[in-house]
Amino acid sequence: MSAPTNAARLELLRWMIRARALDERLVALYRSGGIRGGSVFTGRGQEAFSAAGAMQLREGDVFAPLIRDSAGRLVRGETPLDALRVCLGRKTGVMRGRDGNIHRGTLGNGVIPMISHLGSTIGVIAGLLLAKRLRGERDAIGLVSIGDGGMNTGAFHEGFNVLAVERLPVVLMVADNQLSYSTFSDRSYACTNLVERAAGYGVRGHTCDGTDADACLTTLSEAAARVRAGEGPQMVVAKLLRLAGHGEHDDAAYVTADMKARFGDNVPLFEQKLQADGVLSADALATLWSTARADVATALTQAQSEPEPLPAQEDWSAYSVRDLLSFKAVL
Amino acid sequence: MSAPTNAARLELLRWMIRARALDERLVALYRSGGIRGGSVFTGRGQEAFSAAGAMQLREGDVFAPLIRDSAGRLVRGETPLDALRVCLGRKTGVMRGRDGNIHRGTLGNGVIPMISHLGSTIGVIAGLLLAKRLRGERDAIGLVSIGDGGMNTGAFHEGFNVLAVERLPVVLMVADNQLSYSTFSDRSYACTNLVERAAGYGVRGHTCDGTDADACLTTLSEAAARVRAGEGPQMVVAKLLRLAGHGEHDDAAYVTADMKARFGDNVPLFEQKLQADGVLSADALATLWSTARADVATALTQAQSEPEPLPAQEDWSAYSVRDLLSFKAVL
Amino acid sequence: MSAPTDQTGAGKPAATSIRYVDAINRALGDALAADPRVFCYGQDIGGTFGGAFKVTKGLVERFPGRVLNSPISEDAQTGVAIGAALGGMRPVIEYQFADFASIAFNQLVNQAATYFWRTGKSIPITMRFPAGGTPGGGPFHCQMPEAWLSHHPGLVVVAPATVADAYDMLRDAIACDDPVMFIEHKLLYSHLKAEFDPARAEHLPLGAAAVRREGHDVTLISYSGMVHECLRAAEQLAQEHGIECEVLDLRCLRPLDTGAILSSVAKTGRVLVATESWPFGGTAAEVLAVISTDGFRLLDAPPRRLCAQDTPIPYQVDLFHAHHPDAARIAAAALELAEF
Amino acid sequence: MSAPTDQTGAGKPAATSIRYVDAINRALGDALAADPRVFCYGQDIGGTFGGAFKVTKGLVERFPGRVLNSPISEDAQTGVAIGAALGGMRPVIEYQFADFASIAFNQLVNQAATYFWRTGKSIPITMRFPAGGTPGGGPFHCQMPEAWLSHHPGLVVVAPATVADAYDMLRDAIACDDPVMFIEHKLLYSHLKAEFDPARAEHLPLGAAAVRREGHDVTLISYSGMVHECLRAAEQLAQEHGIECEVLDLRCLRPLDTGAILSSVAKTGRVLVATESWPFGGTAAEVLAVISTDGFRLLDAPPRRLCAQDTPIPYQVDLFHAHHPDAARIAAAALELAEF
Ligand SMILES: Cc1ncc(C[n+]2csc(CCOP(=O)(O)OP(=O)(O)O)c2C)c(N)n1
Ligand SMILES: Cc1ncc(C[n+]2csc(CCOP(=O)(O)OP(=O)(O)O)c2C)c(N)n1
Ligand SMILES: [Mg+2]
Ligand SMILES: [Mg+2]
Repeated sequence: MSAPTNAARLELLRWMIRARALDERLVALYRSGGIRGGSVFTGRGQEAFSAAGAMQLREGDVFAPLIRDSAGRLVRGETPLDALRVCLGRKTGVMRGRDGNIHRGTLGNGVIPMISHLGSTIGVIAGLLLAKRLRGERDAIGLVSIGDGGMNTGAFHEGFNVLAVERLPVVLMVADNQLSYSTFSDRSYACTNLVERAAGYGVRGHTCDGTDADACLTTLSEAAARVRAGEGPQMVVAKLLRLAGHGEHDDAAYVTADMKARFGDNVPLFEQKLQADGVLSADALATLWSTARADVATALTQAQSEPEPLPAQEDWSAYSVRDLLSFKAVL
Repeated sequence: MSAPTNAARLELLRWMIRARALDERLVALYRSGGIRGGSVFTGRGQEAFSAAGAMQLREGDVFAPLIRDSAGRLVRGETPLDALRVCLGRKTGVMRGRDGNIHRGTLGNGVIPMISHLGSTIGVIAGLLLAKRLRGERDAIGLVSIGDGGMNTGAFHEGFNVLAVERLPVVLMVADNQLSYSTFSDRSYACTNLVERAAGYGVRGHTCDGTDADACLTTLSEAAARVRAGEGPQMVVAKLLRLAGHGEHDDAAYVTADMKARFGDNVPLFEQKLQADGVLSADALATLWSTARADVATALTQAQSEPEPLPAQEDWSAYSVRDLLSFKAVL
Repeated sequence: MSAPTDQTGAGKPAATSIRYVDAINRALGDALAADPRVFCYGQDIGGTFGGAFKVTKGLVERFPGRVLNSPISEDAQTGVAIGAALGGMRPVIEYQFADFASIAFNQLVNQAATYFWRTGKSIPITMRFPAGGTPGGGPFHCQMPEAWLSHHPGLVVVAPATVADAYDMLRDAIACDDPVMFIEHKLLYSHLKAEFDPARAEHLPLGAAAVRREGHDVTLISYSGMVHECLRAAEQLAQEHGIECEVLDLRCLRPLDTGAILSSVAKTGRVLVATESWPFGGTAAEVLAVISTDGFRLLDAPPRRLCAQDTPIPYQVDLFHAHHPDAARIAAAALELAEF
Repeated sequence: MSAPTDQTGAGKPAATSIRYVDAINRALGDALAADPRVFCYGQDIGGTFGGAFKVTKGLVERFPGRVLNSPISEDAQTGVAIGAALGGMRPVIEYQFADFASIAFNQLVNQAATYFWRTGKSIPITMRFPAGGTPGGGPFHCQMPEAWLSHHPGLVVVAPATVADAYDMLRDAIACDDPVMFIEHKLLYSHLKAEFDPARAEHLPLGAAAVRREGHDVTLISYSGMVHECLRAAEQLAQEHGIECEVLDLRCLRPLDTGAILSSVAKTGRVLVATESWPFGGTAAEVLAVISTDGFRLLDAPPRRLCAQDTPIPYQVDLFHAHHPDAARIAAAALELAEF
């Protein structure tokens, strides 16, 4: 495991700040009534792990993010405008108002848009990577997220086992943020660390401190390198804390003082570390923040100026083939 | 781990022989057209492991058997007559002709009748054991079977995780018989031995040679003792071979010569060992077989003389409360 | 649907006004207090949090050890319920959203539903489904599950539309020896309020439909949240057109109270079934099948159904509202029927 | 149901006689040969064994690496299909029995079915369901899955009843850009034989129903195995009572060919829907809902349905046969209708 370059560290911080700026704007929007219906879900506290994972990907790779991956999504090429359009239900958004918030994503960015049912994207990324293998696209790898709660779904188990049996090139990122909504880990699993599940699938496990951005970068780059070297699926478990409610409707009063004391906020921690290392000046840091916030502000103005879908113009059909009465295979 | 007593060994052999005799009669019946519709499923090759597991149970304990547990079912108190009535679809059988073959069972014997969907009994035994805990019945333990194939179902994962999280008193018996129907293990899982899955659930794992009856007895009695001592769920993985088709409709042509060479038949192996140890005479062995076969023959004659259900007399209702139009809680 | 007010007249002035969610909470508390066999198991219900919709708020404090958190494992939650019932308990399971109970489909329709018929042992479990659309919920937090719970034989499916029913039917469900699927409408949780007198007179049996408004021109059949839209539509038609609709709240969806359905159709000869669920093979289709086979000669006009658009449920709020029937659309369809 | 013989007249003398299972096997082989995007994934299909019903026999030898064994993981099998479709492939998945596809319910109705509407990307997957009752199969090896596959919008559901349809509709399904649920009747696999001419003339489009026998007295509507019972019943009624039934094979269950249904009802005015599935909210209920809402004035008698008993499917053979309609019961019901 080689230490990350300062360039990579600065890039990571930039993504973390951009994600935090976007999330904070979404929260403010929600609180001021700027989101019609629904809630807002953010990745605060998990930026380093999410972004460091996505930074391992190249063009042609695929990412199956979950709720807390606002940072990883940005790394993959989603812009704040893309995100805001979806959260605001804009017709111009990639989901056209049909789906919202964290369900956003497009294969154009190499992102598989999630459905809500946790665990069910794991089998999907297995199929996508299998397709690439069958088509002879040997270079692509996959990255897929799961939480400490989602690890206990049947869908996760079936899907991850298929990834392992097929030895597909994938990094599984397990963000163990101590909480499954309000449920503490001891009601979700009985092992000491979820990485103990790796061996049972026949895959290699890695752990890192999810509040330490350097550790995330180092561990995830090793895992991705092993995948690219043909070693098959790798599981990386990070311990960290969700620094927010499950969604903004949730005040997270159940989070104990002890939990909060045990986990720092990855963003200021990394800022301080980079400054202490002399890699980042106070000015440069301020610019990172102001640029990120300005970009989000511009994107928000733009998104808000764009139209919402009109029910009367909506195409109410769930099928792409409209007329099966005239459909036949061309043989 | 203390060596099993000769009394226990002889008892185990007796159950193994009784199970084999029953299964062989069922096969003969199937081949001669004596089973109307459907197939016949046996536990040949797996008698030692199944019976040794069930021998650990006491009155009040519960067993959730699967396809290959003909031996364990007998140990729990099912008679050959009980089994034959169900396989022959008799009205007198515990399933009254409504369900058949391996789906048989009654809580009266402390047996949970399985549905076909593999893995789905694991959650059920968790609930049953939780009920006993909530009711203050602290002594009862559970025993539950799964195969190398069924281990990869989502239902297994969710159910076993609940057993582990609740630290319920249960022994999981994993019969890794190299085959999931026709599918070899390398297409079912990618770890070396399924026992590697134990740690991920936070439970203790044990392994044994499933063709060695003594090893089965020793290992399962240790596992059960640990459960009774309050150590929570134990996982016991046995390696063995299904010595039959999946069901009798299956000629199992896919089983390789190499696989057959690697695994002996637990019944003659144990017979020889007990004879070599001077615990069992040739006469006593012959009597075990003749008694077992005679019991099965008597049971078969009895079952065949009994009526099948009559459609016109069938009670075609899936509900126990017949009239919801007059149903109210008595508060 | 917009926020409903209770027009069902179930409340009495003397009683205190409580919300639909409070009625469920109270029914759970009373059942836990009355019967040691009752316990609750579900995601996020076992801590101070009280569940995603706070339905179980305060119960863990009153009944420690009997309100338990489960992992995100809907299949196992259901297996646990079945096993606990076999062990003599009366479990009440909360799925966090009805949409996620899709994971439990197999355990529900193949294990819970078949158990009694196969073995003669009944399975007294109550499964709670927070269901139905709320603005911004999107495709996976707004669904109604009754169609896929009702096809396989063996499950009782109920869907209370009023505060009193939320209480009474949950107590009935827990007392029932068969598996009861209890569908709670999320929009009603805090928006529906009514006076509730715990010492009130007799309530309807679990399987009975209720006439919420009498009328002789058109029968409007619905359940759950949509009952309130039908009541609004009926009021509007009475005011504006002098058309008197009979509003039938099915309450119990499996089995259906076919007697009540056919009686009302006999009276009006015209029927519209309104649901917020998808049309294909939904409860509305089953009701129409019953009416057309058993009530054909009672009909003066073709029966109709008004269901959701045949797509997933949209996130964006205007699309969401356009996705399912509302009072205005129900009134328009009923007017056509009345004038047929 | 007893073993059917093909009375649909789909075969021509010059062609060779093959079984329903052979037609499916041939369609798979031809699709694999024609399109490199096609591959098969399912339990026990990737070895010499050829699958529980030998439907894929010989394919792995001809197409190594493109016919793959999966673990016992119906949820993941379905996820794999969806992902592979996103990756540009046209996967064909075998569930070992339709009954076990209950495990895949969520992936099917919430992931596969919603994908196109949510994202604009269509999901060309073909899911094969060996379905329907065979004597001794019992509660978990005999089910028909069409009801719970059809309610949520987004899945195409088809159920071929003839040898030619088994071939043609599978080729169509694989070519279709939407997820197609392909229901194969296990009793037809080896019992149904017909002459099959690969170079025969045009076949019906995927979504069209087929009139299998013309008649003007009563319309018998069915699909899959039950079509053959209807044909027998029609023959019997013609011979014994001079009553001419029109037998309509729906072929495609979602969407329904409502035009064909209503045309036939317009001709006869009397209709019986026969299925081996449960009644509640089943395809028969939907067909009756369509007829009663859109074809009310075409009817001369109340429409009827004849479905399975409302219990799990029994193991014992006599109970099994009594559980679902057969030609005799269909004929009796049709006779009542004709004499109404
Ligand atoms: C199958 C399923 N059941 C329930 C839910 C509701 N739900 C949404 S997020 C969540 C908690 C998730 O916890 P975890 O997987 O640890 O992810 P985190 O939110 O902590 O990032 C739950 C229960 C769901 N999305 N899917
Ligand atoms: C969920 C589910 N899918 C498919 C099947 C069909 N099936 C019955 S037995 C079997 C193989 C089981 O293998 P394993 O679990 O190893 O048990 P064994 O038969 O070897 O004892 C399969 C695939 C099933 N019963 N349940
Ligand atoms: Mg978490
Ligand atoms: Mg096996």
